[in-house]
Parts: sequence; structure tokens; C-alpha cells
Amino acid sequence: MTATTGTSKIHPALDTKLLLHMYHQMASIRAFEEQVNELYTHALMPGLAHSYAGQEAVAVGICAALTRDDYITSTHRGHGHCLAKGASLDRMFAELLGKEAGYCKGKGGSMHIADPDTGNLGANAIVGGSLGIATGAAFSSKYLDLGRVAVCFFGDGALAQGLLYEELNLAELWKLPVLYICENNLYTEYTHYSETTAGDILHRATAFGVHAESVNGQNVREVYAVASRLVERARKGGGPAFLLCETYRYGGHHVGDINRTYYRSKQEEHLWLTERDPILNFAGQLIAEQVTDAAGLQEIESSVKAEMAKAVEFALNAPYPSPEKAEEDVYAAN
Amino acid sequence: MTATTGTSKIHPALDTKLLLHMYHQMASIRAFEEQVNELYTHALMPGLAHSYAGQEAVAVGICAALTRDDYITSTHRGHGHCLAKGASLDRMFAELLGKEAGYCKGKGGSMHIADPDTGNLGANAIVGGSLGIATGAAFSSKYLDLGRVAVCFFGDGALAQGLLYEELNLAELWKLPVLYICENNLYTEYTHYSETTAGDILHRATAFGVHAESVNGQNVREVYAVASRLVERARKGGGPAFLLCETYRYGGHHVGDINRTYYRSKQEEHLWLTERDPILNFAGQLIAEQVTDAAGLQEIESSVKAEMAKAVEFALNAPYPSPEKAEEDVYAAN
Amino acid sequence: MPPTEVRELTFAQAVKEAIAEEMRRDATVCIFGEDVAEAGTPFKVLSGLVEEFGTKRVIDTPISEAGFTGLAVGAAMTGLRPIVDIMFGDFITLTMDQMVNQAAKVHYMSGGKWNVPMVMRTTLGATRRSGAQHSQSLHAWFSHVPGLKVVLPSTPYDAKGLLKSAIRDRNPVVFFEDKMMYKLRGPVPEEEYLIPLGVADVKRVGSDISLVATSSMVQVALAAADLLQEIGISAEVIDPRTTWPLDEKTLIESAKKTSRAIVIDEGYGRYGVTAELASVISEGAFYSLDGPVIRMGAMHVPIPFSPPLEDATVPTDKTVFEVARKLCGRS
Amino acid sequence: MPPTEVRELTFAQAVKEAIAEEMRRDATVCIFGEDVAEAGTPFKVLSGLVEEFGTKRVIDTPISEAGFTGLAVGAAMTGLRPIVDIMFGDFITLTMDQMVNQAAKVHYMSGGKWNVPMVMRTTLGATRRSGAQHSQSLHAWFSHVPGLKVVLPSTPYDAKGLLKSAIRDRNPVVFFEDKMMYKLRGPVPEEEYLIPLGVADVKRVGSDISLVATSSMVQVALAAADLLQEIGISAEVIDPRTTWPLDEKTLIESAKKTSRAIVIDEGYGRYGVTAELASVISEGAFYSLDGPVIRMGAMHVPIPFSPPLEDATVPTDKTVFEVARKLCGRS
Ligand SMILES: Cc1ncc(C[n+]2csc(CCOP(=O)(O)OP(=O)(O)O)c2C)c(N)n1
Ligand SMILES: Cc1ncc(C[n+]2csc(CCOP(=O)(O)OP(=O)(O)O)c2C)c(N)n1
Ligand SMILES: [Mg+2]
Ligand SMILES: [Mg+2]
Repeated sequence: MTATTGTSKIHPALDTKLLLHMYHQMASIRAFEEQVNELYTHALMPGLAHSYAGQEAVAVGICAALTRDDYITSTHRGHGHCLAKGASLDRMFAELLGKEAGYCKGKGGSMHIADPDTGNLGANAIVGGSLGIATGAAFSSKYLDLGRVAVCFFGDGALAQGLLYEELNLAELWKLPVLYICENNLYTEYTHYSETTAGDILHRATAFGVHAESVNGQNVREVYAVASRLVERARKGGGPAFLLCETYRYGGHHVGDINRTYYRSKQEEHLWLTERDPILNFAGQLIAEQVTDAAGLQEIESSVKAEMAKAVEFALNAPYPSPEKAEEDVYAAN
Repeated sequence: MTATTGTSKIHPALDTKLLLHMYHQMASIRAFEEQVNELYTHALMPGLAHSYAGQEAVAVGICAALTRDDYITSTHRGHGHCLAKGASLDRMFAELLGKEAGYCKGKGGSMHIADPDTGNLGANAIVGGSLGIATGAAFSSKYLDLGRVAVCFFGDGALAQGLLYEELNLAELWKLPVLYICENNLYTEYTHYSETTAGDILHRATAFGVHAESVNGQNVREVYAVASRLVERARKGGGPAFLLCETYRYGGHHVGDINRTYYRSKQEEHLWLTERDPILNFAGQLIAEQVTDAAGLQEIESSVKAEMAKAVEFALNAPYPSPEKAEEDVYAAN
Repeated sequence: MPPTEVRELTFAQAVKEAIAEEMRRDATVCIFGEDVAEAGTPFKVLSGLVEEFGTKRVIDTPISEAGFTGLAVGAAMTGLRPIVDIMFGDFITLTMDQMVNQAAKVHYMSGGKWNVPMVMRTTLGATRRSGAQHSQSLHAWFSHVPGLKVVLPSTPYDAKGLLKSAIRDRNPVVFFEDKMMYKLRGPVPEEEYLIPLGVADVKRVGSDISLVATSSMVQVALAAADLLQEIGISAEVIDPRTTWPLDEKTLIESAKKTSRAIVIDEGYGRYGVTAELASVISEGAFYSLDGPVIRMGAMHVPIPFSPPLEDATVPTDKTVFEVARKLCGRS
Repeated sequence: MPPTEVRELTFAQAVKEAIAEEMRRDATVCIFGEDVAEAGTPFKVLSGLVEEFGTKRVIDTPISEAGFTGLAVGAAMTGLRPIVDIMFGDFITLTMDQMVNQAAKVHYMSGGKWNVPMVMRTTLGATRRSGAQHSQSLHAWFSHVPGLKVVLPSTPYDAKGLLKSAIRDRNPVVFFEDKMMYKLRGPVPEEEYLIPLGVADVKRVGSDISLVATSSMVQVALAAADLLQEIGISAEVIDPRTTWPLDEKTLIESAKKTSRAIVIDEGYGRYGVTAELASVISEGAFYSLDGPVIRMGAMHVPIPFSPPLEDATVPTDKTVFEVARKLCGRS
């Protein structure tokens, strides 16, 4: 039971390929969310969506520390987690548009992307709803000796769900290989987390004997470093860990949440956007450290743009499922 | 946010009347539970009951620090709490026997004694089920400026219910006058609490910013002293507190749980019965400190015995409700 | 039915007005929920309330549905009349222990001594493209539980009058609002009025068939009645307004008169509200019925996200029209 | 129906044997619950299991019903076949989100990609003098939820065969055991057998009236049939065995044959299982029925503790007999 508050300043010499991969993923998630907003404002997307823009370094840093077989569970704000774990853009967009070609044949939508091929147990529209699922996946991994780790992403809002504490207790008692990743983006819908969260967040995990740390969620290398360490620890039988990632969502709670000044200031938004942007800052570092140059990053941006355009087009042109399909997939055949 | 582990050795000079009152109450609860066991073994009581014998100092010490208007909520093991808060023996027995004269007209039974006259919001057969109710009563007290404190009794088993952590968070955020009294009697049914409880119990409260302490639950004066302090603190607006009482149930989980060696040793039971008995030890102190003498205590025991006999007789002779009464009291009239 | 020349309000405005009036009338009424204060709920139903009554009475909570519902039960027992706001009806799953094992039973278990005068407001209804966990209509569960009352308003007028009664009720009442109906406009008089719980409303008088519909399905039934009228079938539309207490008499009398009945409710089709309403009618009007009582509910599947799929799962004016036509023996 | 000359087991033994056999057959089957290991559950149903399979597979949990149910959902998705033991059916209130918003919907929401092969075993039934929070029969709730299957065994034979099928099922199945029936003895063959989910059983053949009964009420219906026989009424007793999938055909055929039906279930009488069963029969056998389908459930009140009150709330052989006699036009 240890709590490491204060971000440890670890910048291991990651290899170039990994660094550029992470950059590509972050750029891709950002572009994906911009595209989602476009689709929404042009009334091309049914329903709403919750943008991950601003939080990219968390999903990318964590998932870079995982193998494809490791499990994740995600949230209503889940596009970034799914993409970072390896989802393809075209089937993501198709799902958001309710098309048959989507990850869930259009049955899930933005908040329910799931994909066994990438170990994605599913995004979840119930706040805290996947805490048990992730813990159970870790249980299976241990029971079946699969060596897999399960990662549960959730927001600061889920800290108020009692289920979290039931799962922390179970995971610690049974020493399960599960990481609880709390993304504190400061808000739960329209309320600052300090109004809903008494006491100290890390202590809420350590009180159950669960190892807990916090990290600057805007720095992908730091996130990757601590995640690698915690994943390794879990894989070796060290038990669960809790990681608090300090981050920020750039947009509204969902794409329709435009006027936000009643719950947060423009200055605050501006500060995060300009000074703490995980992609901009990472780009600066990559260039300064001569991992690549401006042209190299520009190339990535261009390829992201092209991939995005192709994927959206695919999704827009893809057919809807026929109405009879509504009755399929309720029960698995025996 | 503070945690005081280690029992503080406070023995304030309590006045004789209070000391003897507490002794009387503890003796009364013990005798009540012995009588309940008799009724059960003679097949005179419907269903089962959970004996509070061994834990008397907790209920009595806490309730002695409360006014009649203060609220309590209780558990499946609730006879002691109800009696300590002022319930009368005859209506208690009548309820346990399902008689019309019982506190709940026979509708509640052993696990659901409730009584507005003594501020008893009700015993509860759902583990942790009254955590919200007690917190809500504290909310009312603050909202209506009543100056009342709400006390929530629960067992170590309830530490595994997520609701506890939701309520701790709410109570601390809103600085509610509520005391969470955790009676750790070492077992949840047939399992030692260490097998179901990871981490550190007091930290589970302090993590939410809730003041927490522990106390020797077998020493009524210590319980009373710390309870008085916490009640005062809550009444003054200091907010919620959590008190861990180390105690032991003498009997089985319920009256029918006779063979217990597969989950706890006879030596352990013997140790608590002989060396840590809250009544015996208190008696010794009262005599040693010359608060009273053996004859004085004997007098109390005799009067308890007489009261008990009278109350049981009342209950045994009281009529059952007529079957039509089953349909009454489902809804309050408007 | 409301008088003819009155002000119009939206459903959302009617709900808010009911709460505001009761809060003015009774200082013990307060409201708990996620983003109910400054945000006025994500549906903006409560906008303006915190400005009038302050954060002492309009209380933003953490995302602890069980926690604040349980707290409200205790508050209700000790002198307040709390309203809890559960944003999506799908989240009542988290409150079942507090509502069913606590709120519903406190009065009975205490032999009638403690009361729980609280209201839970929540939502129902699909076709909002919100996915399987944000679209359910789970009111059948609470209707099954003795000790609770369950209200399903279908117009702004009913919403206001029923909610005021719910707040004044001395029992736990669950109030389901169709989230697709918040913008529906309808007459709501300026003068105060209450609608008692347990009284059905004849939304349209007819003679050939009874369409018994709840909440979101009332407008669907009225539209179907229009279509039926075009082919000469006169449909009576009955809205029970509360599933418990249930105004059995009005349902049965209507079916006796028309000799045919369809019950329509947006909950899942199996083991849902339609089963109870149909059984009440089948039993009570048995000797007057020309055909079986037909039930129409949501398709018995988790609610899909994709628009063509989702639309296929809920009864519409056209599907009700077709079923009614067939039941009336028209081809 | 079981063959005639076989070994007898109690209901509890049959449940345990089903689990033990499946655990021997499939190493991924494991069981979670409060005091399921050394204590073998408070009802002693699982005594001996941990001795054979060890604490890796028979797992004592903290009192975290939501927590370990949710954990089981995730475990089921990733290669295990967990059984969760919820001691009293009243505590399913705490698991509703995990069962309804997660377990029931995972397969559908993922477009059929993830499965949740788990079983929840829990109890139902009153008259045990356990009070309002330990006596409910809440199976109607789960029956209402698409994505779940719901099993209600009424004999040791059925319990074993249905539970084995439930464990092998690739979907979440809720298995309700009547806690008053654990000591009931009945024939259970030594040889392995399975009973498919979704097939009703005719527990007694008759011609004058159909008694459709579930779980605890099957024995009540059989006893009522004996009483009816004495006055010359031949009652058929049908046990649906699973409320979902539901074998509508057998119910409807029986009612068509006898022209009269009573449905009996121990859940609360309103918005319960009886409403669905009665509706299915009323609709399917409408033109063959001589009288309305009559529903008998628990009185619509929280279950009282006091013996004379509690006994009044549940249907008995005598009350079923009386209702049946009246429906058959005898005085
Ligand atoms: C159990 C539950 N309660 C309420 C909601 C409605 N809701 C959706 S997102 C949200 C806020 C979540 O905040 P947080 O966990 O911090 O995640 P973020 O949106 O910041 O990513 C709420 C209240 C929900 N989906 N589930
Ligand atoms: C939610 C819930 N789960 C399980 C039970 C069954 N049960 C009754 S008492 C008990 C053990 C409680 O242990 P603890 O809280 O330590 O109280 P104690 O019996 O030791 O006083 C259990 C599991 C219950 N009543 N409620
Ligand atoms: Mg947040
Ligand atoms: Mg205990």
C-alpha cells in the first residue's frame, strides 16, 4: 500500500518508432473527434457523442503499455480508448453512424464500441458501469493463467459510485491484475469535481490496500512510463493499482454542450488548450530532441487526414442494417 | 481529517447515576438475548434472531451520549441498539413474537424494530441498508436546524457495501451531523472479517475526509467518552465521524448457529467471554471504584430479571393480529 | 380535462412549475440530483429553480444514485419532502435497494409509524438515439412493488397536476417523464389545480375500440385514433395516468362499452405494464369482449442505437392503427 | 417426467449435484458468493463443494452483491462460466445494474461479439418468518428484461436438469430456488440428463381446468388438484419451468383443452409473472375460454413477519381450490 503523489519525472529513452506511433495515435484521436463534431453539426450523426479531445495522452500512453491481448473497458467518452487499443477508423465511424459495418453492427453506437479482436470489452454508458467487468476480466486472466492485464478507464465522476470501492476491495483481496485508470478532467458533466469529491482521491484507493499513483495526464511519455511499470507489476502478480491522471476535456460534456461559461471559464479552457496541449507539447519535444522534424510530423498529420477522410467516406456510404436485424443478437446461440 | 488508532484511555468521572444506568442497560440487553434464545429453543419464537450478547457496551455507550430526539438506525443484530435507545421490553418481545402489541404490530419482527418515540428509524435486514437513511436524517436535522445527531450502527460486513462510501462522501461534502458506528465483531456470518476486508478500515473513512477513530468496544466508559466527544462535534457542525468499535458476538450468527468450530475456535470464544466481557469487567470496576457494591449490582440483576419475566409473559399472552391486518399500513393515508 | 382557453406550456415547463409552486408552498420540499442546480438538469427541465430557491434546496449531487436516493429516504422520514432526480430511467437499477427494500417498506414494516413522503422523478422513452443503457422504460418494476406509487403523465396538464399531488403524497412516488415529450406543448391553466393519483383520464371518447395507452404512447394512440377515424372506426383513448394506484374501473368500463381493447406501453413487451393492464381488462370485461385484448410494447430486445433498428422497436401510430383495424375485423 | 424407480434426493442435493457435475466436466465453472465455501451457504445447499473443488473455484466473497456480480460478468466474457450465489432473492436489488444494464445487454450491444455465460442462483419464497426484506419473489423483474433467461424449478428433478442447462448456456441465466423447498425430496436419476430451457412440464394431466403454476406454487397447485379431484374436478397442472424463454404453446394448448385457467405464482400479485402468463393464455386461447383467466399471486403488500399475517399473503392449496371450484361453476 503506497501512494505516490507528485508526478515522477520519468522520460525513458523510448525508441523512435514507439514515440512516433504514439504521436500518430494522438493526432488520429484528435482528428477523429474533430470529425465527429463535424458530423454532429452537419446533422449526419444520430444522437450525441462525448469528445476525448484534450485527453489523448492518457489513452495512448496507457494502451502503448499493453499488448493486444490485454483487456480494456471504456466509458461514454470512449473513442480515444478504443482507437488507442487498436480499433480501425472506418468501423468506428460506421458504428457512430449506426451502420451495419460498425463494430457492433450499429447496435451499440458511440457509447458502446466493443471489439474482442483488440481486447476491448466495451465502452459503457453507465458511469462506473464497467468497474466490475474489468475486475472480472482480471479474475479470468489469473484463474486461467493467461498473463493478461485488464485496464479500467473511468472519469472522476465514477469516484462517487460505490461499486468502485467494492471492486477495489475484491481486486486487492484476490490480487488481481487490474489497473484502475481515473481520468480526472475536472468535471462531471457540468460540475467541478471538487464539489462532488470529498477527501483525497489517491487515499480512496490506498485505504483498500491498493497501490496508487498520480501522473500528468497531458504528458504521454510520463503516462506511458508509469503505465509500463504498473502493467509489469500486475502481470507479475503484484496485484491491482490505481492511477490518477490529471487531464482536461477541451469541448463540452457532449458535442451539444456549447455554452460552458456557467460552469467553467474561458480562461481556464484557454490555458489548457495553449499551454498543456498533449499533442503540441509532445510535438515540440520530438522536434527538440530530434526524434523527428517538422516535416516528419507534417507527414503524420497528412496521413491522419487522409485516413480520416477515407474512413468517414466509408461510413457515410455504408448501408444501415435492415430493421429485422433488431431482433438478432439478443441471445447467443447454444 | 484525522485518524486516531489505538484506544485513548479516557475514563471521565461519570456520575453514579449514569454509570448504574449503563450497567442496568447492559444487563438488560444480555438478559433479553438470553430470553430470546430460550424462546427460540422452546420453539416459541417464529423465525430466527441475531443475538447482541457480547456487544452491549457499544450500543449502551453510544446511546448514553445521545438525547431521546437523536436518531439511530440499526441492523439485523439490532435488539441492543433499540433497547439502549429506550425501547420497552414488553413491546420488543411482542414484536419478536409477531404480536399486535409489538412495536410494529407484528409486521416487522426481530430485524425491523422501529420507534419514532425513541428516535429509532428502524433496524434493517439489508446489510448496510440504513446507511442512507441515517445520513438523510442528519441532512434533515441540518436543513431544519433541529440540532439532532443521527447514528448509524452497522457491522464489519457492511464495509463491503459500496453504499457506505457514497454516504461518507455525501456526509463529508455536506458536513452532516451523522456518526457511522462500525461494530467489528470479527465475523460476517461465518467468515472472518480479514478475509473480506482489504487495507485499513479507518483509512476507508479518512480517505473521504471523514474524521475516524477506533475504540475498545468492550469498555462502555471508553465508548461513552469518545461518543460524547463525537456527538458534540457533530452537533456543533463539525461534520460526520466514523467510529470503529472492536467487539465480539458471543453466540452464533443467529440463534440456530450452534456448531461454530469450522469458522472460529472455542479458545477464542472462551477468551472473549472470560477476559473481555463488557458487563463482568464493568461490574468489577464499579465495585473497585466503590460506585456500588456487589449487593447493589445484585439488586440491578434482580430487577432486570423481574422486568424480563414480566415482559415475556406480556408478549406470550398478547394476541396475534387478525389476518385482515396484513392489508393495512401499506400506504400512509393522505 | 383542462378548460379550453388557457395558456400553453411545454411539458418541461409544466414539470418545473409544479415543483416551483410546491417549493413556494412548503419549505420542506427540496430536490437532489446530478446537475439539477446551475445546469437545471441536462434536459434543462429545472432551469431557473436554483436561482429562486438557492443551493440549500436545489442540490447538486455526486454521481451516487443509490447514495442520494437513500439519503432522501431518511430525509423524508424525518421531516422533509425530498424530490430525487434520476436523469435517465435506466439508472434506477442503482436505486432498487433503496426504493424497494427501504422506501417502499418503511411504513409497513414499522406498523404504520414512519412515513416516506418522497418523489423520485426520472425518465423513460426510446428513439432518442441514446443506446441500450439510456433508453429504457422500466416503470413495470416499480409498479410491481407494494408501497410505491407510480405516475406516468402524458400531457403538460397532467404532468403538473399529478406532480403536485405526488409531492404532497405521504408515500414514496415514482414519477416517470418521457424525455421525448419535454417540448410537447399543451394547455396548463394559471390557477392552481391538483390531479389525484389513481384516476384514469379519457383522452378521447369513442365507441368501437379502447386504446389504453400510457405516457409516450398516449400521443401515439391519439394519432392512431385519427387514422382509424378516417376509415370509420371510433377509438376511445384511455390514459390510466398512474399504474399504481390503478383505476381499474375506467379501463374495464371502456372495454365493456367498446368490446375491444389494445393496451400500449413503451416498456419491454414481456412481463411489462401491458400484461397487467390487459389482464385487468380481460378479467373485468371478459363477457363483453369480442376478441382478445392485444398488447403492444417495446420489442423484447435491448434498445438498439441505429435509427432504423431503434424505430422498429417501438409502437407507432401506424402499427397501432394496423392492429386496431385487424381487431375490428377490417382488412 | 423422471423414470419411476430412481434414487431420491432433496432439492438442495439436486442443486449441488448439478453444480458438482458441471464443475467436474468443465474447469471454467466456478462459484462466487457469501459463505459459499466452508459454510456451504446458510442454507447448506453447497456443503461439500469446497472440499472437492477448493477455494480457487468455490469462492467466499465479501458482502458486495453488486461487486461480485459485476466481476462475474467480466469473468464470463473472458473465458469462465461463473455462478453467483445471491443468498436471498431480495438482494438482487443490489445487482440490477450489473445484471440488467451490463450482463443482459453485452451480447446485443456488441453486435453479438461478446457473450456472458453466467448463472445467478438466488432464492424466492415467503412463510419462513423472515420479514419483508428476506421473503420476496422478485423474478418478474428479470423476466421483463430481454437478454436474460429466468428459471424457476419446482422439483429436485427439474432443479438438477435445468441448472445443468443453465450452466452450459452461453447467456446470463437467473435461477430462482424456493428456499422453503430445499428439503423436498423427489426422484433424481443417477444417469446424467439435461432439461432444455423453454419447455414447460405437465405435472399432472387433467381435463376440466388448467392450473399454471411456478416454483413454490407447483406443489400448492398439485395439492389443490388433489382436493379438486375429491369433488370430481379434473385439474391439469402445468409448470412453465422457465418464464423466459416461455413455452407459450403448452400453456395455450392446455387452456384450449380445459377451457379454464388459473395462473399461480408467489411474486407480488400486481405487474407480476401471473399477468404475463394470463395474458398469453387469454390471447392465445381466447375463443376456447369459458371464463376469464384468474390470477393468484402474493397479496400486494410487503411481506409481514407475524405468522398469521404472513400466511394470509400467499396462495395455498385451499385458496386455489376455492377459486378453481368457483371458476368451474361449483358452489
Ligand atoms: C450511473 C450514471 N449516472 C449518471 C449518468 C449521466 N452521466 C453521463 S456522463 C456523466 C458525467 C461523468 O463524469 P466523469 O465520470 O468525470 O466522466 P467525463 O464525462 O468527465 O469523461 C453523467 C453524470 C450516467 N451515464 N450513469
Ligand atoms: C445485502 C445483504 N447481503 C447479505 C445479507 C445476509 N447477511 C445477513 S447478516 C450477514 C453478515 C453481516 O455481517 P456484519 O455486517 O459483520 O454484522 P454482524 O452479523 O457481525 O453483526 C449477512 C451476509 C444481508 N442481510 N444483506
Ligand atoms: Mg470528468
Ligand atoms: Mg460482524
